Amino acid sequence: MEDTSPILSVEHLRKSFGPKKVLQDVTFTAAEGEFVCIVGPSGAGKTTLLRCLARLASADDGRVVLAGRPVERPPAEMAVVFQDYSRSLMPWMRVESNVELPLLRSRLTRGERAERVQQALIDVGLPDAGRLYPWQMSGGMQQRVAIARALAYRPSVLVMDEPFASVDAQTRADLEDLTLRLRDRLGVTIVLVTHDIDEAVYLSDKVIVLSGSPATVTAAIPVPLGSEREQVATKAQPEFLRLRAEIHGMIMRSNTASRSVA
Amino acid sequence: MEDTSPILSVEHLRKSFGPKKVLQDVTFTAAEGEFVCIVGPSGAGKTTLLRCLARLASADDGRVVLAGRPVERPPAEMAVVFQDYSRSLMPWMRVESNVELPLLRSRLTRGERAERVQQALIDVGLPDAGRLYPWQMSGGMQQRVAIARALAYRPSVLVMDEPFASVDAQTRADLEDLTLRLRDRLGVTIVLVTHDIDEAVYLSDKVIVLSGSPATVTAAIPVPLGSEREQVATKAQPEFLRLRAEIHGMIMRSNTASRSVA
Amino acid sequence: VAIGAAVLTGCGSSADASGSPAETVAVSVGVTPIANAATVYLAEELGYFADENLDVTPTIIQAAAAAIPSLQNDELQFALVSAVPTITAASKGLPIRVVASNDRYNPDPEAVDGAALVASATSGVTSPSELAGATIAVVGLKSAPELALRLALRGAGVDPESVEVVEIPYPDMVSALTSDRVDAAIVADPFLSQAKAAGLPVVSQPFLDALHGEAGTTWVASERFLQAHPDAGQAFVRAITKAVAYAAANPDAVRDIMGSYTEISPEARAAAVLPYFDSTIDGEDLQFFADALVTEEFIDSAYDASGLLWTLDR
Amino acid sequence: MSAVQAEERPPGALAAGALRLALPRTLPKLAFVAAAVAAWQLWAGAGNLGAVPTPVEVTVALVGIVADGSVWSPLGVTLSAWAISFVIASAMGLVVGFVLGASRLAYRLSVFVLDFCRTIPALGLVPLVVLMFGARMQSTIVLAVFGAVWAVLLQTIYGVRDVDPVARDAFRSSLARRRDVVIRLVLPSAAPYIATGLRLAAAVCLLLTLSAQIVIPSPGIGQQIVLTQLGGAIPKMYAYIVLSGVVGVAINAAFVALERIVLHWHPAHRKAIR
Amino acid sequence: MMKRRAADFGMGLILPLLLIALWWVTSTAADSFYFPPLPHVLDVFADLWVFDLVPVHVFPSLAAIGLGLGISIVLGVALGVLLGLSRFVSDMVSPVLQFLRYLPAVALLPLAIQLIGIGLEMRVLIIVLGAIWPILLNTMDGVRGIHPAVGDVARSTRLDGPTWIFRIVLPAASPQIFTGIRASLAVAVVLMVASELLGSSRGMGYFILESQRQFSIPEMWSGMILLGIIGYLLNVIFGRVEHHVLAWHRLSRS
Ligand SMILES: Nc1ncnc2c1ncn2[C@@H]1O[C@H](COP(=O)(O)OP(=O)(O)OP(=O)(O)O)[C@@H](O)[C@H]1O
Ligand SMILES: Nc1ncnc2c1ncn2[C@@H]1O[C@H](COP(=O)(O)OP(=O)(O)OP(=O)(O)O)[C@@H](O)[C@H]1O
Ligand SMILES: [Mg+2]
Ligand SMILES: [Mg+2]
Repeated sequence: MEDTSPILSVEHLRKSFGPKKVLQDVTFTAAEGEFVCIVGPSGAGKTTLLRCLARLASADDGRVVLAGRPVERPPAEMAVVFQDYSRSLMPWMRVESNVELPLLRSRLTRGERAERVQQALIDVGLPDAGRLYPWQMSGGMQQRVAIARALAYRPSVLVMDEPFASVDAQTRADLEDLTLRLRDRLGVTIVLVTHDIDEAVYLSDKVIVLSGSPATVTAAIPVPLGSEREQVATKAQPEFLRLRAEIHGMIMRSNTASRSVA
Repeated sequence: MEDTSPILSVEHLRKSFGPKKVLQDVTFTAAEGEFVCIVGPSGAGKTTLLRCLARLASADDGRVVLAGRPVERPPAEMAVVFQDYSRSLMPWMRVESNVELPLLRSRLTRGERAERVQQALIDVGLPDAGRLYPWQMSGGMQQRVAIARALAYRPSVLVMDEPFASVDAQTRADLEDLTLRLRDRLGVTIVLVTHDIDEAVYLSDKVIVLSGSPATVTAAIPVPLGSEREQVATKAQPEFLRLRAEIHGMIMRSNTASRSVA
Repeated sequence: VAIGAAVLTGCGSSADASGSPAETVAVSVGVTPIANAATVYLAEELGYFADENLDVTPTIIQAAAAAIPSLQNDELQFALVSAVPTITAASKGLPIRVVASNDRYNPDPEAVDGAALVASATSGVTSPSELAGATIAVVGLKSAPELALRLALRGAGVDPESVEVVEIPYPDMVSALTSDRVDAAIVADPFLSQAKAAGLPVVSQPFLDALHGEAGTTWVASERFLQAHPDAGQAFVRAITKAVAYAAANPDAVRDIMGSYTEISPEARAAAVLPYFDSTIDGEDLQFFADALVTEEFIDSAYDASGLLWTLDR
Repeated sequence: MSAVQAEERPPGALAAGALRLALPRTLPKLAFVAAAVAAWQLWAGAGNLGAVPTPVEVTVALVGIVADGSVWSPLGVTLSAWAISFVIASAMGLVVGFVLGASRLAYRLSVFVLDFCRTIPALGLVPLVVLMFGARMQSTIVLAVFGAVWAVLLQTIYGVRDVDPVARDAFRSSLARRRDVVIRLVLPSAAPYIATGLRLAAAVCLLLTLSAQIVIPSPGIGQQIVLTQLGGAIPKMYAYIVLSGVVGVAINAAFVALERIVLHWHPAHRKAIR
Repeated sequence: MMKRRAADFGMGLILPLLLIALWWVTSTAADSFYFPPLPHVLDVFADLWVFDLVPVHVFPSLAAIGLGLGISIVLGVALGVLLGLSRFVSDMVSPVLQFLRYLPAVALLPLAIQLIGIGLEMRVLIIVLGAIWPILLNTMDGVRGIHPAVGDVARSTRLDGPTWIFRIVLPAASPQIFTGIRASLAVAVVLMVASELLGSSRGMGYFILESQRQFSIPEMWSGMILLGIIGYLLNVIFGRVEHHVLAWHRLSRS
């Protein structure tokens, strides 16, 4: 997949908050249907990078090119799952309305929308939650609703910020496989931030390792594990273990370089 | 440690939200200095359980006994780290004030408080973040501030709800070891909710497995890995691997029993 | 409510230093800043109050409704109020008394008045008899202008019930007339000259038509004050009587002194029609209004005004 | 900056940058004020506004009362009556609002009376107030307080109830003293509401101070409006009216500036938007 | 649920009953012209308001308040959203807006009389000119205070304008908007009274002020009591609406 021309390319992004440099010359690409995971220390600038990618913040310099056109506004073919899921759900809307939100702009009929919403809720394991309000749900359930919102939209680029951080191991594995199938079935390009290196290797075609303060791309590591992945078998492959150790080492080095934890 | 008399005992807790039963007869104990991890599917009722434990919510039935006395109000010797960390930090306070919050009631001088705050921030790897506001930080940094607040307080019981969900692998390992050292050094009793089974086994003296809807204790599994743990060596022990597989199996069974993920 | 009652029953007083004529008595006097109030300023300037050992402070009041409570709580000792609200208040049982008259409506119905009924340009009204069904603005409802209007309408053969009387402040009357929001209005100086300048037709002079020779503004005080300080009351009446006579005789002095307490320009003062100053008053003057108020349904039941006047010998 | 149009400003050059940033901020304001005044001049000049004089006439009158010094005493009285009533109304509203917002019992006990009293028009109380306090500053203050206290009270009640439950839990579990809960949790969470309440109360206080000074009348700008009105000095009357508007704008500007500082953490005022 | 409602209601009655008792006793004891005995006031109240004068004085006032408040809500919320969303516009118009806001109503009367006369329209205008501010300010502040995360969601889901306004901005600001409306309710009543001062011969405000000017003090008190009752009822109706609309807010914060 590495040789297809990139559908998404991030070029020399730079961004500061006041005097604090957060992104420094971040560059990477994603080919169509590619699964890219971004890993890096906490506070490195991953969320900031995603926000620039989705044009929710503007970079000080550099640009994002999507399907050949520079991104000037939040692009229609992109869906975003936010790290702060509890705040990304509207407390005055029931779960079904929250999930339906991005569909309102589409040409779907009411019935089609309801169907898509229900399907997305089934996909994330919440088939009966449609009539609840977000604040009636547990943290993990809220996070899954946020994922369902992105799934229901069926974007061509899916950007997710630590989407599985608060769900249990089993659900997490299910959601990982769901995401992989989604990519296979619909050819969605996925950019996902995670702190779980196993998850990053298991899911990706390419892992981008960010170093912190200010963030630069330390390495873009291709993951040649084939397109068929399976929770137990894949994670037992020697290649998987090698990659995992390699990335772990990288993060540890960039981590200790930039700060110290007692 | 199993034979010491329990400092904390949760007895027959029961709680519903309207018609929905969430906790059904939850019972477990923690001995002084014991590290108890709670695992269970998303939406099972772990957060609800912790809130009852800390008396932030009242159970419909049953009681919590701490050091021999039934808990009637949020107990002074307990500190809580919330799952929804971003909302548990006050946006109008700088990080240092947020961390200082529980110390205000203590008899410490201003200088001692500042020192404790700084030490806690160093412990969580944020030595320079004191003057920032929470909304100027990344998600993982906010989560660590929330942890720092609990650490600075030096409680005798520490209750944590998925405290390491949003931090990178390296920081997570560091924080895990920090928590273990804390327990060893100060004899703190720790109740921690996590979705990471490796983490649960690595940290605990006992793992409580909750089943969902409504939550009951499926099993309370002692973890006889000794009190010395080490990220690489401990996780390579056969006993570790066995426990991990056992718990995984349990959760998967209770999971698939209660709901289906596509 | 409880506080109010306490203040009422324990009313302190600021004015009564003593009743003895040898000592100076401080009194506050409520006046509206119009030409009629010139007497009190003249009395002050000419030393009539000082002669009577009175230390008088004029205080601006807006309307009788606000001044009369001030008499009750001793914040004011005297107020210059037109006969209509005075009798209305007295008829409701408020313990107030009229001590002296300040002026009358000009006894000559053909004289030029400082207030007139002015019609809007497009109404085509030229006489009061054409006003049936009209909307007419006055400066205050259930006050002297409305009474004069109703009496004048009756005199012209129009049923007052058929017109709608509305309240509009003087400065806004001209614009209400020119924009046809009302059909007519009772406008007073200095706005009357503005209305004339704007070409609005003067229909009649309702005060002189209906009330010529009747009592205009009167000096009132609270019964309690007069009982406690009869000497001060008499001293005030003597001083103000002299001032009224002086004002009647010296119109230029009146025009001059108006500059000290009003915002009226010198030109307007020079052109102003002055009140007909007259200090005489008797029970019949008051009874006239009492009866008129009943017939015009300003008050519900007949009122005997004979006891209202506080005379020197009582 | 609005949530939708959140756009971080580039760091920009320092001093020159600040000037360049300040100018575009004030320029539209000035332009809009100028346009409004021009519209007034054209309209009133053409005689379409009835008794309302043109801004030129009003300015001349305003300069007149400033030049002869007659403006200062009424202005001073009005401002002090405003300030006193505002302080009293805010203090009362805050304290009572806190109690009623925090205690369901207190709220239930008093809600009838509050809802009843709230709709009693302040101006209807004029005769009673005059009876009790006379035509003095006290009366205007009482009326202004009576009218303005509700804004602060209501906003405080709502604000106190709007504390984020997770934040409240965090406080409860850290066993904060009641004082700390009030000062560090409830007050800041309610602060955006209270700020709005205070701004409203400031306006209501000024309006009621002026209205009371007109209706009673008691000394101050309001009484000057009555005097000039009765004397037919209409441009002067409008000069005083414009003056009260200008005082209002100044008061409001002070509040906005203060709010920017006190509520800097609030999403509405954050410098760097996430 | 029902029981709790009844208990609330009962508790709410304690203080009013106490105050009424206090009023009864003190006013009967104190022989004051301005504070007539409560029994007398109540007699007058029964005479006047059950129900002779209701159509004459109550209906016109309610019409003015209803219209005035309705227009204030629509305009206040619309302008508040506009100003809340656009710093540029709100910065630009704020001096003029604040100036207008601080003008005493008397100053606007000539203009109002000139432009729309002295009828119901003028009263409605006066009410709107005063009652719009609490709503506008609260809406503006509510909109500005929307959490940035909500804005992020809206932009990334590319909501169209109406959806963004009606489904996100308004609900998010609704707690603030409702406090504003509640404050406006009181202002509207005050201004109803003030507006009936001029060019009117009907309405509650007219009745109270006229009674006062006519020194019909028991009548004035009876009018104030009626106004209080009407105000209370308006509040109750409004409270029901709010309870319903803001259910999510109340429950999510409990
Ligand atoms: N305020 C509420 N009203 C109604 N139901 C609620 C409320 N809060 C929680 N619940 C329900 O209680 C159940 C348990 O929630 P809880 O937050 O305790 O789960 P959890 O085990 O912490 O899950 P997670 O791992 O996802 O955080 C959920 O099914 C949730 O829907
Ligand atoms: N509004 C802001 N003002 C100032 N600094 C900010 C702001 N938002 C983020 N930062 C800083 O930018 C840096 C990057 O933040 P970001 O949220 O992108 O990190 P991240 O990689 O997503 O971390 P995490 O894994 O913990 O979520 C952090 O050091 C943070 O302090
Ligand atoms: Mg992040
Ligand atoms: Mg939870």
